[in-house]
Amino acid sequence: MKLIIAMIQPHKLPDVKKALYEAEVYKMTVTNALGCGQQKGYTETYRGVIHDINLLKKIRLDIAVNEDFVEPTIKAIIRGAKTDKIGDGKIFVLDLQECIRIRTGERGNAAIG
Amino acid sequence: MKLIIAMIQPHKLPDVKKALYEAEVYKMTVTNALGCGQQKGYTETYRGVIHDINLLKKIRLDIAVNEDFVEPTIKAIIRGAKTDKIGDGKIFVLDLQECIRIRTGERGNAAIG
Amino acid sequence: MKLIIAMIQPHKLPDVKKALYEAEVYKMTVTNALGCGQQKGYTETYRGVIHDINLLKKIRLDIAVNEDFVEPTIKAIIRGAKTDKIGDGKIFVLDLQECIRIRTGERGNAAIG
Amino acid sequence: MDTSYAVTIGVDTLWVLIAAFLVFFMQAGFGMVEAGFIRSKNTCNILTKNFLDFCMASIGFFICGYAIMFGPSNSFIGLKGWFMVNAKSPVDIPIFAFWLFQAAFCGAAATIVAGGMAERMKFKAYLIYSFIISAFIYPIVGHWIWGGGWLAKLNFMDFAGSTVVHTVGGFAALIGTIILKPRIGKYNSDGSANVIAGHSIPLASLGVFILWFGWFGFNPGSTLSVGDGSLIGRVAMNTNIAAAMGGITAMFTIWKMFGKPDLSMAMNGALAGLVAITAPCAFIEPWAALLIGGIGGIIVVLGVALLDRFCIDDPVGAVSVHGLNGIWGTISIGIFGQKTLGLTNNGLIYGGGIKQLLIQILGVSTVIAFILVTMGIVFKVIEMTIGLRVSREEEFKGLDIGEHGMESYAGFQIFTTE
Amino acid sequence: MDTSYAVTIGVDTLWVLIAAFLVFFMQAGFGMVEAGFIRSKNTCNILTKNFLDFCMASIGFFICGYAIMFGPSNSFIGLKGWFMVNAKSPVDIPIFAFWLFQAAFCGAAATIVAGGMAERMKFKAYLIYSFIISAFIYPIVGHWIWGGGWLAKLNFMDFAGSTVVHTVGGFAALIGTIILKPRIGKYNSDGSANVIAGHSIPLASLGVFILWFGWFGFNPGSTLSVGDGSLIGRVAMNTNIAAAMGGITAMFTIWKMFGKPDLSMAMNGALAGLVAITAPCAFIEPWAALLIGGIGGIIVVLGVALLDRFCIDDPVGAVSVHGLNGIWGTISIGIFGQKTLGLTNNGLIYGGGIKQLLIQILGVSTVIAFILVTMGIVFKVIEMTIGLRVSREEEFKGLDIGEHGMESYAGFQIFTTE
Amino acid sequence: MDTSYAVTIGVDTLWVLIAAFLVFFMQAGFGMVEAGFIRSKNTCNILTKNFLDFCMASIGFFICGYAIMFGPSNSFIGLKGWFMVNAKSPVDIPIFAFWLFQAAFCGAAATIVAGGMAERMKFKAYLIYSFIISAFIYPIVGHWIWGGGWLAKLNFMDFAGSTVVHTVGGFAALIGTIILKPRIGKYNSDGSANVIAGHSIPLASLGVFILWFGWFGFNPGSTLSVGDGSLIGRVAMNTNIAAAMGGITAMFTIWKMFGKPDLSMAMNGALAGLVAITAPCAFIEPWAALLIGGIGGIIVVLGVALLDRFCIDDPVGAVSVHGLNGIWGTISIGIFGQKTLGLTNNGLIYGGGIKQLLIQILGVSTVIAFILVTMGIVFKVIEMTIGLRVSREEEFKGLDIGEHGMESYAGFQIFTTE
Ligand SMILES: Nc1ncnc2c1ncn2[C@@H]1O[C@H](COP(=O)(O)OP(=O)(O)O)[C@@H](O)[C@H]1O
Ligand SMILES: Nc1ncnc2c1ncn2[C@@H]1O[C@H](COP(=O)(O)OP(=O)(O)O)[C@@H](O)[C@H]1O
Ligand SMILES: Nc1ncnc2c1ncn2[C@@H]1O[C@H](COP(=O)(O)OP(=O)(O)O)[C@@H](O)[C@H]1O
Repeated sequence: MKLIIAMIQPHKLPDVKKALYEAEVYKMTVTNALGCGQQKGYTETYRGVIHDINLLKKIRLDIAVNEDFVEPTIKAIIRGAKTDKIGDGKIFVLDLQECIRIRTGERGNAAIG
Repeated sequence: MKLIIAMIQPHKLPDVKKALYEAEVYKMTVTNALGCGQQKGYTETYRGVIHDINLLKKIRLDIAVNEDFVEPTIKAIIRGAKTDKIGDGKIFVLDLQECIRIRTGERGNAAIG
Repeated sequence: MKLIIAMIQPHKLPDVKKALYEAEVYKMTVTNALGCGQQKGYTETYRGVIHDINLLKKIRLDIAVNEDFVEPTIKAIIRGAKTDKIGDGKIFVLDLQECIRIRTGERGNAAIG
Repeated sequence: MDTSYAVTIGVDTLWVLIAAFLVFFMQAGFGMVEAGFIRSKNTCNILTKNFLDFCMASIGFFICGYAIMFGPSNSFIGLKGWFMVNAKSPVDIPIFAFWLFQAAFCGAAATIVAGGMAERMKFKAYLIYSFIISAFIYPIVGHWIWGGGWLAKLNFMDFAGSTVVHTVGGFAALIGTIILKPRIGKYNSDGSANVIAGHSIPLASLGVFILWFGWFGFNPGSTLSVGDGSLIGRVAMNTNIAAAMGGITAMFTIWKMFGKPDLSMAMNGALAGLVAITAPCAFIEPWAALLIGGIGGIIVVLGVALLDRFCIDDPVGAVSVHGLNGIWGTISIGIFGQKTLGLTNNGLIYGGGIKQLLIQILGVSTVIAFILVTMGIVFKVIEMTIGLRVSREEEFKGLDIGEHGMESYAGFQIFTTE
Repeated sequence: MDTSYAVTIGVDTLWVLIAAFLVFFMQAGFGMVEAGFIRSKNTCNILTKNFLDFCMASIGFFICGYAIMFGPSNSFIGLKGWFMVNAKSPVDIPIFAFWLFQAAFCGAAATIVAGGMAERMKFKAYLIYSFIISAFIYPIVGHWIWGGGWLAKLNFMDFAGSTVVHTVGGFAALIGTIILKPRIGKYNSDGSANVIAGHSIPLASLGVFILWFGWFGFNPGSTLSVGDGSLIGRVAMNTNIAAAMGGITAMFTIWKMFGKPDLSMAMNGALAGLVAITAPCAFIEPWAALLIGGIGGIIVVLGVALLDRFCIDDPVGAVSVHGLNGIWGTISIGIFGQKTLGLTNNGLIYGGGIKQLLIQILGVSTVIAFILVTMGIVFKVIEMTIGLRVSREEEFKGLDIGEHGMESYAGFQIFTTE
Repeated sequence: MDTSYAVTIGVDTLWVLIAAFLVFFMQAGFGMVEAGFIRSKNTCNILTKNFLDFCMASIGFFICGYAIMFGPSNSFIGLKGWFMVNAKSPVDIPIFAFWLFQAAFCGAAATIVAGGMAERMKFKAYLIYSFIISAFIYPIVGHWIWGGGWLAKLNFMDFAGSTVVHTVGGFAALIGTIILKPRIGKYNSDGSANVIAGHSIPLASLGVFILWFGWFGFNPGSTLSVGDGSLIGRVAMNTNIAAAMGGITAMFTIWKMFGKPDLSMAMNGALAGLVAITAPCAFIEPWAALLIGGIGGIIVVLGVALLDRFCIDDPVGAVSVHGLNGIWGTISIGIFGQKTLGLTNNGLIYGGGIKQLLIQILGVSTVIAFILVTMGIVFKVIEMTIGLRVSREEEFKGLDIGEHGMESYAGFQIFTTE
């Protein structure tokens, strides 16, 4: 099992969700985050003081999947999130040792979906 | 060492914390998140437009523990979070390679607690 | 590749960012979180009821780096976040199996930076 | 052109209308205070209740409220002027202006209850309640005291409504919240209370200022005429002094008792002072206003603590602010009131003996009894029919989504872990 | 001293000024409603527009607006009193007081449009628009109806501005939002609408109360004199009844249609009732106000649904509230108006026939035509010159950062996934 | 009944009371502006200060403030009428009404300082300060100018308080913030400034509208009588024009200087225009109001930049808005004032020479000197005794939790990384 973490542009979330559904990935956890990367930020001015913002709004997705779903999930995320502009984000894949469904106590692959 | 990530129902957080304390797990990081899973959402209506909400409020717990604490921690989370209703959430266990306490620079098992 | 997760004191974020830049780590994702640990909280009183707060505001950093950047990154975080006071936080290191840049589809080390 | 002069009745109408506008605006104050003191997940719900109870009150008071309150006939209830058809104004100013002023008062009494029963009462149930209180219950009490009813005949005095408006609202809230039971998680099995913090102190603070502002219509406006300005001046000053002193004493009381100057309590204290001064404002000297308001500020703090002791859950302090201080204000007339300022007997400290005091106590107690019984029945009947309280799940999720299918702060990240 | 008496003109000025203050305060109400009903990322932008259009209106109405609206000369446009230099007041009260009252009205007409074109219109474009409408367009219509122009000569009646202010603002918003096109993501390819939820119900609710409060200056103040108080009393009561009834009918309509009592709609309903009662408030009985307001509340709900049907994106409902109900209110005079209350002919149901009704219809339709054409041209020209709409990127990021380089809620965690 | 006429004194009292209510309401405006312009973690603290300084001012002005300001005796200080016991009103209207109007002014002066010293001043220290300024410092200055003191005798003119209220508040804030030192993180070692963004633009915007609204009581109310309405009309119009123009010039100035139309500055500009017009509003023509307000808007922007240059940290711009524009407004009388409008000498441009101008400069400078010295001592003494500033840890955590043990926005996810 793997835990896939993706940082995407906030306004692409609906597209990514659609793409994931098409890939039959229905379960995920979404968090909002601030990202700092190649994408240059913007400047704010407040009461005559100028200020560089380099922490930009991002959405973080955490998706636990079984091995055979890893590639489809990655592809789906890319399909949904890609705009070819700097700032599109990243996908990280971690090894997931165990997964438990709290409601049933099921473990492993059975608990993922 | 392991990093235990749990997604739970927001209103179960106090119970989960209590259960963890009983299991002598005192340290954790809490984040609020939105979850999408089997649990069906609800519909909002705003100014005559109907709208399905399938991202539901969840609480995410990140808990780093030593090996011998893994099972007790999982059990405690289940004890606190279980309502037998869809949406109770999931627990994910990742392998934690290193843990450092910023204040002291301590590393490994010593730094976890 | 490794995924470095750090929980720090909110007001140290600027210092940590500075330290990371000096270590040539320019990319990260920031989330705000609540932490519970050795650091004792404070009490709130509201309309005659007293209330202990033990979930304290923390900032969570997620930084994906290549092997050779792991130690420099950890050192930089410590340099920026250390105040020698309880509550300074923790750094967790996880093994990162894959990293993909959404914009280009690049994978692995190339995609990290 | 050669100078023409303004007629008294025109100026008086002008004054009463402006006062009515200010009293209307208090509705916004109530809404903001109640919203600010509860959790964000129930904000839209309380605001809907607050908004609609004024609408309901306006219509209810138009259909039968006014007829019951000011219609002639027996000294228990008026029964003339339904739909305002040939309704009469008991004073000089035109009927329509007088109606608006009175309707705004009626709305205030109705909305006080929303706060006390907040975060768990069904919206439908609230709609029905709000129509009943403003169309029937409030007008009956009003008839007794301001409509020439039996209490008026006994020379019971309540200048601007400590009893008529605030005690009525406060005790309706009390019986309501008792029947409704506390919010989930408010009290522990051992009877100790938990904090359920209000979600927006700025909203609450704004609301209190709006209420204070509106009170300058509520009290001075109750003169119903301008005259040479000396009375409205006195009333306005007394109102302000009592509010200020109430805020100060409440803050120091809570500070002493719990170690921190709690703004929410200081603000409740100012409201307490305002409620307390409402009845006596015309009959007393400023120094007495200082005392009455100051004591009101202490009463509210102790009241809130007391209710928690009995596990009576009043999220915004409606009972202590309006109920308890309504009593205190009404009684204070019997202590500090002056014959020279329009009472039939001097108050206690002016050697008038306890006569007026007893009348005041009699009046306020009968009103309380009447409210507890009638509103108790109303709430019970609602409970047994359409139900009074939302489901446990809905209470967790919040009434905004459950009852209205919308959020109050779309997009904002909010922890709801209570 | 021996009593001296107050001169009528002084009291009337006092009244008109207080009314002007209340109408000014409506600007805050508009700002809060518009801000509350849109997304947080565009809040600072709408508030800046709302704030500056009043500034612009004040200056524009000072430079030429007043001269065009109330300056003597032909019945289409006034052309005397630029910069208020020897401008005359058409009524008894002093020119400066009269100006302030009228300027506040002008500001209201201007700001209505901000809501309809919210979340995507360039700030620069808005500044220019707001100066043009308040300095030229609005005053011309005002001249026709209140400045002794051709509609006034036809006995077209609009007591406080259902047509002059609200229809003008509402239809300017309509043509504006059509030219501007819907917000990204509001409508799907199949024409169905998506929810773009307002970010703060409390702000919106406060705003509606402020507007209602201000309307007590808007309508009763339009008497421009106090007299014996009977007229201002009637107007004030009618205003309140219509608002309350509008809120109730709108809530029940949306409840029936979509299963939930939507506060945002109930509030729109109250505003609808207020807009509708603005024209007839002085000429009708309270029961008629009940009907007019109630129907207004239904109109607004259907109007919002209708606009979505045609994919016309009006984020705050400006068109339905001000446009449609401006028409309804204007026409209602021809139905419920009474000769005895100051009309030249009785309304339909009083056997006055359809004469007045036709005049009203004629008047409001010409105004609508005039607005659609002139404002259509204005917006088109702006679009072709400096541009009307912000870039797609800026719309995603939000106009607060794009146009003003600042956030409305610094530090708050806000999801912006629309 | 046969018509009876309204007595002048009644109508004047009515007017002054309504004005007093509006001025009171400004307190809410100050609270919202100050809260909106600072960080959320200190919001409850500033609101508590704002709320309690009005309570303190009311009581302080009742105990000795009024006696010092309007009590007879020498031309430096009044010493009669403690606790208002046989205090006299210097004007026709009843003493209590006059007191309320003056007390509201006193509260305004006190609360201006809260903003300038926000986000780091101890609550206890603030309580003490607020009592001292409203009970002693402000009344002394008031006595000089409005209480028949030495400046009044010199024909120094300040119609509604540019000097008495705003310069006093603004310079008290200046000396206070200098002694208090900047907020942690506001200035870098190289003296450059960092942005510490306000947490709620909507709150601030609402606050500014409330202030503007209240100013219609502040300035026109200072006529203290209605008369034939011509004066109050002039004052009201001038007030509005200056505010509008101030908002516009401030916006364009900041736009030009920093590339973005900053709402917070535009709003400060309107307030600057209001402060500036406060002294001259009765003595000038509307076109002069346009100029005075417009210049005020520019002054405030430059003022804010200037203070940052000197690393003087004024979170809400209190010094520039109230201090600098208080000076400008006071002086402007000497330039644009007219004999025919009640001055003893014409202003500069009306050929009256520099006489009045010099008197104005003398007056405002002595007041500034007096404030800097007295308040400097007050703050220093507080600093050396109970302490003026909270601990570094508390400043990080926020004063809401540190001083009041509560959060302003319970449940909301807020980044506090400053
Ligand atoms: N090494 C990293 N560690 C953690 N988060 C990262 C990393 N690199 C990128 N991100 C996240 O992805 C977002 C987009 O990355 P960015 O470099 O701006 O664009 P791109 O990935 O197209 O080059 C960043 O804002 C950040 O949230
Ligand atoms: N595969 C997954 N990856 C990430 N988060 C998940 C996954 N499955 C469940 N979750 C989280 O757990 C929550 C509850 O899951 P859900 O399927 O609704 O109930 P249950 O786990 O009882 O079947 C979801 O809202 C989501 O936040
Ligand atoms: N075992 C853990 N798992 C998850 N988060 C932790 C753990 N230990 C510490 N943290 C995070 O680090 C923060 C600081 O830890 P704390 O024990 O208070 O101070 P210190 O690390 O200096 O002893 C906590 O608030 C929490 O957010």
